[in-house]
Amino acid sequence: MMEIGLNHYLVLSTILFAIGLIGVMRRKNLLLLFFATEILLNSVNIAFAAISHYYGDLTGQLFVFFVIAIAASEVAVGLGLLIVWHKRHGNIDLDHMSTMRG
Amino acid sequence: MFEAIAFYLFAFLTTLMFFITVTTSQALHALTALAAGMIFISAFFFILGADFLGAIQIVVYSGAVMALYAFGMMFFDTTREVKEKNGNKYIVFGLSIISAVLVVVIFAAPIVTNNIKALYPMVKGAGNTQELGMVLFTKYLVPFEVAAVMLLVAMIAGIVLAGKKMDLSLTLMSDAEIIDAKKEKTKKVLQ
Amino acid sequence: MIDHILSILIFFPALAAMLGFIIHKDSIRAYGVAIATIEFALSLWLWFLFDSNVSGMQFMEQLPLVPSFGINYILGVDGISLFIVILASFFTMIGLASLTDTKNIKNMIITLLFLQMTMVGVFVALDAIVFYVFWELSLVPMLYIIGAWGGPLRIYASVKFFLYTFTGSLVMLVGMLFMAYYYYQATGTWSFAILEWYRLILPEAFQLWLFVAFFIGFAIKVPMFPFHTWLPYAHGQAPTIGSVILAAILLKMGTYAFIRFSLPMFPDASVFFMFPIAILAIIMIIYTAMVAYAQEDIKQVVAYSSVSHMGVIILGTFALNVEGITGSIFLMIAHGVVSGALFLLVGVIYDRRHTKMMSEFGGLAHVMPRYATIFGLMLMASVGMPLTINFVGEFLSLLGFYKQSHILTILAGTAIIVGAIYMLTAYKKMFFGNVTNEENRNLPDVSKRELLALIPLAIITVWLGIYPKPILVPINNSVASIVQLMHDKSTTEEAKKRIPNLVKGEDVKTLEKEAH
Amino acid sequence: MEIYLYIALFSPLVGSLFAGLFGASPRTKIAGIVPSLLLFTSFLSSTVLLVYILGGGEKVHVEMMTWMAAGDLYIPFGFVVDQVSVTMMMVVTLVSTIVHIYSIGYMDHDKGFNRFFSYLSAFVFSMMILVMSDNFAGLFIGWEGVGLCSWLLIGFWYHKESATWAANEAFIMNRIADLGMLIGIFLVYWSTGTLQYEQAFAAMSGLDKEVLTWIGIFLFIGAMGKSAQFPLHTWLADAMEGPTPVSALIHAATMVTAGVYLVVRANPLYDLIPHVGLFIASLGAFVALFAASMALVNRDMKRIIAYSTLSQLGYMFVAAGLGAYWVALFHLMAHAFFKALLFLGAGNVMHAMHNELDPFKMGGLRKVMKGTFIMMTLASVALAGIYPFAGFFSKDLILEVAFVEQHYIIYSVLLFTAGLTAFYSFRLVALIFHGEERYKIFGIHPHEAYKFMLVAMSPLLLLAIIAGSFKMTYFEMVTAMLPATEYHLHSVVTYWIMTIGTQLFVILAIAFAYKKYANNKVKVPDGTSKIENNLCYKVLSNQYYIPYIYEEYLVKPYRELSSVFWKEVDMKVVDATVDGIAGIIYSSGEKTRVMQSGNLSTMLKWMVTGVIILLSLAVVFGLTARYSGEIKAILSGLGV
Amino acid sequence: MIEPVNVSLGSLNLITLAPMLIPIIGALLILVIDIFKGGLDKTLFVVISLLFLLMDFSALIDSAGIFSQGGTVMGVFNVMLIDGLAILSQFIIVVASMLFIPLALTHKRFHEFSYPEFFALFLFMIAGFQFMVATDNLILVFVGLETSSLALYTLVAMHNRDKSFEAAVKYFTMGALAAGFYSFGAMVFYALTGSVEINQIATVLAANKYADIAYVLIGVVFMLASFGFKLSLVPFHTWAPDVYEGASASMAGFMSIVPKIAAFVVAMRLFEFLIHSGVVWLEIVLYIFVVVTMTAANIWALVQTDVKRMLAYSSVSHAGFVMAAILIGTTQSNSALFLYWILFSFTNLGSFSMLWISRQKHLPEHQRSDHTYDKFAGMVQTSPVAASIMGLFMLSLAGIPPFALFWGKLYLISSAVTAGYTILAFIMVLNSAISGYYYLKLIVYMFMKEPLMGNDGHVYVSNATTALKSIIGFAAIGTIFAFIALNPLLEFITAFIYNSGY
Repeated sequence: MMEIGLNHYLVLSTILFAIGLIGVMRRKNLLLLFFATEILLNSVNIAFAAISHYYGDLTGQLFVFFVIAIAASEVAVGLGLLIVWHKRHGNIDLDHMSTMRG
Repeated sequence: MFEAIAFYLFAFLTTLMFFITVTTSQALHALTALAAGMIFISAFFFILGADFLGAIQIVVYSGAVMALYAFGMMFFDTTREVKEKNGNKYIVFGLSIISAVLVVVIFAAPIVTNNIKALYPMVKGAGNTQELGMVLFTKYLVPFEVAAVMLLVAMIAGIVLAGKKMDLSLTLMSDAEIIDAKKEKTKKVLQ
Repeated sequence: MIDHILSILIFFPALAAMLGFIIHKDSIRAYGVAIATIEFALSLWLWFLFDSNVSGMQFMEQLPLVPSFGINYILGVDGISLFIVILASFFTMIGLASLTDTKNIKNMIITLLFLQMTMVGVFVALDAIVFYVFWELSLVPMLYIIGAWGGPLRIYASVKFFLYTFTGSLVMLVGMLFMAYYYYQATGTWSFAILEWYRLILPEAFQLWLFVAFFIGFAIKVPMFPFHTWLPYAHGQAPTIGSVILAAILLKMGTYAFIRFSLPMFPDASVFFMFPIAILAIIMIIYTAMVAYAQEDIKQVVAYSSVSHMGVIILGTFALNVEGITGSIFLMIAHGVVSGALFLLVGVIYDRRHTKMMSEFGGLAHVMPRYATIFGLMLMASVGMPLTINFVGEFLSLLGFYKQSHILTILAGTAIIVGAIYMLTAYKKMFFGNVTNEENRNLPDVSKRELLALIPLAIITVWLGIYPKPILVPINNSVASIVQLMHDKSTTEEAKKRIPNLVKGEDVKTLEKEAH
Repeated sequence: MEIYLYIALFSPLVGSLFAGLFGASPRTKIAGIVPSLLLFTSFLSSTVLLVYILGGGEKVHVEMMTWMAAGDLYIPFGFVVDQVSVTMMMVVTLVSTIVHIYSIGYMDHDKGFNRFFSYLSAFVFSMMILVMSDNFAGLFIGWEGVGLCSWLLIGFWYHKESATWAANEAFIMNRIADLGMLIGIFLVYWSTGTLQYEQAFAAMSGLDKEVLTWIGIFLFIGAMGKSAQFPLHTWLADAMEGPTPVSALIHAATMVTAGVYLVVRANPLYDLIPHVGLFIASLGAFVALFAASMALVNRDMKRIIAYSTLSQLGYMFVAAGLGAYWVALFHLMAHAFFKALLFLGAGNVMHAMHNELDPFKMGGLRKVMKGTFIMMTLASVALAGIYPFAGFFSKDLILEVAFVEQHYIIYSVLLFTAGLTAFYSFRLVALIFHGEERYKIFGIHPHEAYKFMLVAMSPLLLLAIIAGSFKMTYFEMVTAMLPATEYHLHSVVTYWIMTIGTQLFVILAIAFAYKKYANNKVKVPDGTSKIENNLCYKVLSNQYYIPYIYEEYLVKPYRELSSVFWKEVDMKVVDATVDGIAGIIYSSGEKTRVMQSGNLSTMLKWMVTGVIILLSLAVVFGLTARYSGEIKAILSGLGV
Repeated sequence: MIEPVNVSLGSLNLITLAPMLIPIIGALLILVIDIFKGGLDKTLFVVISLLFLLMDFSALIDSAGIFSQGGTVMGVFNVMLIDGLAILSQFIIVVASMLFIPLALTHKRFHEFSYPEFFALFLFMIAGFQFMVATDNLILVFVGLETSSLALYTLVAMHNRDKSFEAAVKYFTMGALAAGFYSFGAMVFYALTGSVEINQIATVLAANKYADIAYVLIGVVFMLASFGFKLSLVPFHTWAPDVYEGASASMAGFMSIVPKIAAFVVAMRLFEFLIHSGVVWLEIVLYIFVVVTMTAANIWALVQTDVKRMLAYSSVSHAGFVMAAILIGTTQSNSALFLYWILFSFTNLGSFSMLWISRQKHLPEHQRSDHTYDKFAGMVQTSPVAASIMGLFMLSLAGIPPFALFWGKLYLISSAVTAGYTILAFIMVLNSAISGYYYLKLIVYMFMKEPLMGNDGHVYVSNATTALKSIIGFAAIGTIFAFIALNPLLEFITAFIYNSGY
């Protein structure tokens, strides 16, 4: 229990991932939904770092590095999209976003 | 011992922060909690000896990303309470809890770590940043460059999408309207 | 040219159809008739060149298509397919010549020429995939013909026709792929060539499964009970020309395929399934004849009668002896001629009155005596009057099957009774009695153009009824080789017993006597 | 001789085609005359052939061309003129020539005059094929051909519902029998390997009894249809809807005897299976009585004659069944003459009475129709079998056969029937020609037929009278082919007693008929008289309710079942299944498309759901794999 | 201290980067040109893009030559992996892109094409896909994937109307979730094996004899989810119809081909070794995926009222169909995958292009979406050639021989048969039969119905230019005469697949 092993990190990562999933599923405000996706990526980052640490291998850290880059890019594009949408509709609620269905 | 305390402390904190992020109805709270969570995560990186990542985490996430989000929040005017209609909460929680439990059940068991050899082992005596840099600019040079391209793409995308040109939609305008608009535009924009 | 006559037969109409787009719509009919006539002449020339004493394939053509997967463009014609090819070109010609004025006639004629390509292709293809290509492709023009020029329910009918047959043939395709795979396992090379497949002796269990897979494809096309319900709709809604081609040629694809694929490739399975299929065939014969009897629409009567007759063809095919198979092939041609003619005849009256309900008619024999006469002739052919074309086929088919089962043949033989019942009843309703409906009072009798189509059919009906020999001999020779092949290939006791061995019989002598 | 054969065979065809050419044109005499002449040619050729055969010539056998050949099967168009077929040819050509000539007058005013001759000659052609063919398949061609012509001719007046109905009935009923015939042919082929009479019959002697029995039965079923034996007899009476010459030719003289011909032709077969023969004879006897009884009370002139035909066919079958083929054939011939005569006479009467068929509405016609009266009377006499008319020689011979073969029941049935025959024949004659002129009530002015029609009939009259005298010549001729059994009673005394007894019985019956019907008291029955309400009378006049039973229990159920098959089974089961499958697929799409709600949140939830499902599967599988050892232990502990 | 690394330039095999670098350079060039002189016409950029794609193509031919002589080439610290799969898929990507780019030359003006950035992003996207397929490093896959995805979201949104924004947002959000799944999956594999290179993962797992099967499965689950999203497998497909509808028809056509083939290649690399190692679970799950995707997408396509949406569902169904190839996992099936996809790309691009040339700017009153079936009613009467070509594409999609897609189906089903997946083969053909219905529905509308009032047929070609027509003509010819090219194609593909060890 007191000895923190890889499994602890993995479990933590998983719990955070699950929280992220909750956020993804329950958020209707797109901005807040994007927060949740950040949580997803971050949770994984912890695990990567931990694995990297326990295996003494750098690849995991590199993965984290790239994930951060990706997350940052996604934010840019995501916000861009939200801005366009917001300009047109004045809201960023995804419940207003269902003209296409079936 | 210290490690354990730190782990549990930060584990608790990140979990709490993220939980607040996904549950609160105050967008500002969410943002703040997220930022805090990000910083707490960087703590893990430091614990795990990934100093560079910890730094990056703080700089990129808590700095750049959060700034962007904060900007976005102001732009979208979501600072006040967010009203979200939720259909069936149980589905959401049910699904997430099940998923967490499932994964946890498996991860609770130890992983067989035979036959694993570190391809890019940490080098004694070198700083974390130095190590990473070494690998990044040899083995991961190509991904790194691609990531650069990706950021360029994201930048262009952001500029294009948020740009003024998107306000008029050529897609929806007839040819005559487009010609008129062009004349207008040359006056305004190209001056 | 002789070397590639089959390719020419296939692609000439297609090419002509392409060029047809250029032709002005006022002249398109002449163009279509001319093309069809040339095609018919070519097919007759094929007959002329055909050596009746050779039982195997003639005019073989081979061209690699996808050699690495064993798909080759192989064509060839034998006694079994020759006459169906001729029939196809003949009916296209007849159909085009008798085409009444419709909207979009240009599209119609181009479509028909395409259809002709696919029809010829199916019957001369000797590679399973090439066969399948034409088989499927033939659905498209027919879909268009029914769907664009049909009756009020045309879209339902055409889509049903298409999807039903499409589904069946896809299952068949899986069978073909299995067959190719077994061939691959046995020889180490891929091949879809039918003649290669003939050489493959499969274990009975495999045969059974493959037989079923092929059967579904063929049975829907035929169509066999209980897969027949697309047919009445298709016929009921199709324009005259569509029904004619459908009944005369397209349905024959199924029965032809049985003889081309199922029998020689799966002799043991054929024997195994002989009785179940015969029972289905008998249900087809009796049941559909009864359904035909209950119809109120003359075209539906003819449509169901088509199904009923196909039952006899199936029965003859599964007699698994020379008499039966020869008879069934002959009956295919006969049925083509007769049901084609009947549909043309129904078309004649439909053009005049725009209804096909029998209750609308009555006493037509007073008004349209020539029409009644030709109809009567075809009716008698349809019920299998000796000295008409149908009788020869029916007689041989039933005769052949009698060897396999007495009781079933007696049941199947009721075809001649039930057939007479619905046909005569329908004829009586339409032609006999007094003219009750004033609209019928002044109907013109068959016109010259209609006669142009009907007279040749009538002549063939009688001529081949009296003198079927020129057709029977080549068919017989090819069938004999197939039956012998089946006998040699069969592995089970039962199959050896059921499929006659021709080599030691006196049969050869008879054939020689015939040839002279 | 072949040339005569071909002339005899094909002249009717030419005649038919010739008349057919005028099919669509207005009535023209030539369309009647030419076929008649051609038929006469045919008759002459047949006569030449007859003379040739009588002169001991070899039988003429030609093979014109191949018809069908497939596998082992080989069927040519082969024709044979031998003693049997030449007899038939004579009968056919003679009667048909006469009927043709007669018809020129009879059909004089009919719109379909040309068509009629075309059909009639076609019939003769088919009949000639039937009798001349040298194989079963050829026989079947003729068999079906006459069926077709019979259909055309019964339904000749196609505007009449009853005529077309009767035509279809005849055709379909014949078809039922034809199936039996066809099966018989198949059986012959598969057991003997050929359909040629000669080879087939030669091979039959080596066959299994059982197979032969089946062959015999199936062929006889065919014969039953054409010869309208019970239970396929109803069509014959209904067939009287056709023009009377048709009835005379087809339904009295020729076609209906085809069955007898078949049995005679297949005599080598039936000789091998006497038990089937006995069955045929019994059925024949039954039909003879059965038909005669229906004739007793019938009120339709033509139907009475038709029943009489039926009855006589029964006689023929008795003879054939008992192995007395030559007797059967002889009676066939004699019967053809007098029955045709009777019908033609009836035709005259009908003409005179404006198609009135009920003899009760006639009476006293002998005054206006002397010729017809004489002819019909004599024909009836011949039918009744009074010496020295034809009937006596042929019919009494059958009685003798039955007696000699010791089938006394059959004999007594036949004897009784002979009396009935005499009674109903003369009931008819009496009602038509004697008594009060009841037709006057209906305002009809009868007149005698054309002279030439009577002249045309006269050969028949002559033959009806003298045909018996050819008996020995005929016997010598046909026994070259058929079993030459002579039927002589053991003692001359018995013979005389029997003959005279029979004659007396018949004469008594005639006298009774005259007494009852040849007086002025006969009234047109109106359904009130006592006898008409008699049960027996009702049963008889309703033909034993057989047509009713057929209608109620065969035709109607068939129609209803057909309707059910179509509307319930085909549409609601077979087709509905197909549509149902398509419908289920379509509606499942319609129902589940709500999954695509267009709401992003739902989409995300679907993704997560997908992951969860996969995860659960993975966990289950993973745990099972990890703890497989334990699970196995537990399971084995539980005794699984 | 860290040792300095000495690397010889030769050992880097920089040539392996050439095909990816070319479009990047092209994209940068476009951006530079735009900086120097704004407001240039789209034709210029189309041609530049086309040129660079052409160069890309020749570089690929070069790679193909190298591969066929020396087999698989690793490059740049073994990150790049140029094997047959990579080359084949890049061929498909580049050729499909070349077919796509001229579609920008519409008669009407659409918003996205007025941006030089559109073309730059497009080329970046191509490069991203190329990177994605030409490596077995999960990091590079991820980066390549995200590069192209981010570009793609933007390209969709740039169509600039409400539906396209909605589409882009949906696509983006789900993509973000899928990215999360991907990283999680990669994390699990990394945790198991200490590596993010697929062949290394395979080696380690095999050495461990799959002792941690449960972990492997978790990793597989998340990978499946993320590729399921990219490949639009049910239930991760929900974006597809909406995005296809929201995007321009040409973009939808592009999306149905290129991203998927990239994802297929990665999925093949990742799942194939697992299947071959006897991970039964994966086999079962893939089986379910394949069947459910084919069937469900088919029955949803049945009930659509819009042709584009129908084609979207049909693309989903086709993806499920092709996924079967990965499930089967033989050389034949993998070859079939590529064959199928090549043939499919011709047909599907053709059919989407047909929609594209009939695109209206303003919908009439009665028309609810861009390409309702009603719009095509009676098309044969007003523009018979266009109708025939459209019908041709539909028939090809339905798998009517001898049109292109039939051969793909034939070979794929044959591979199922050969590998003993009999029931799967039957399910595949039955699905083909079901799919026949909705393709037929369009044919029925075009050929058998009467045109709507006021439809003079102008609308069907309103957007047509020579460029678009040539693309369609090219696709049509390819569709009809596919059987001629089939044998060389098949031999080429099989050789490449076989030599790559798949």
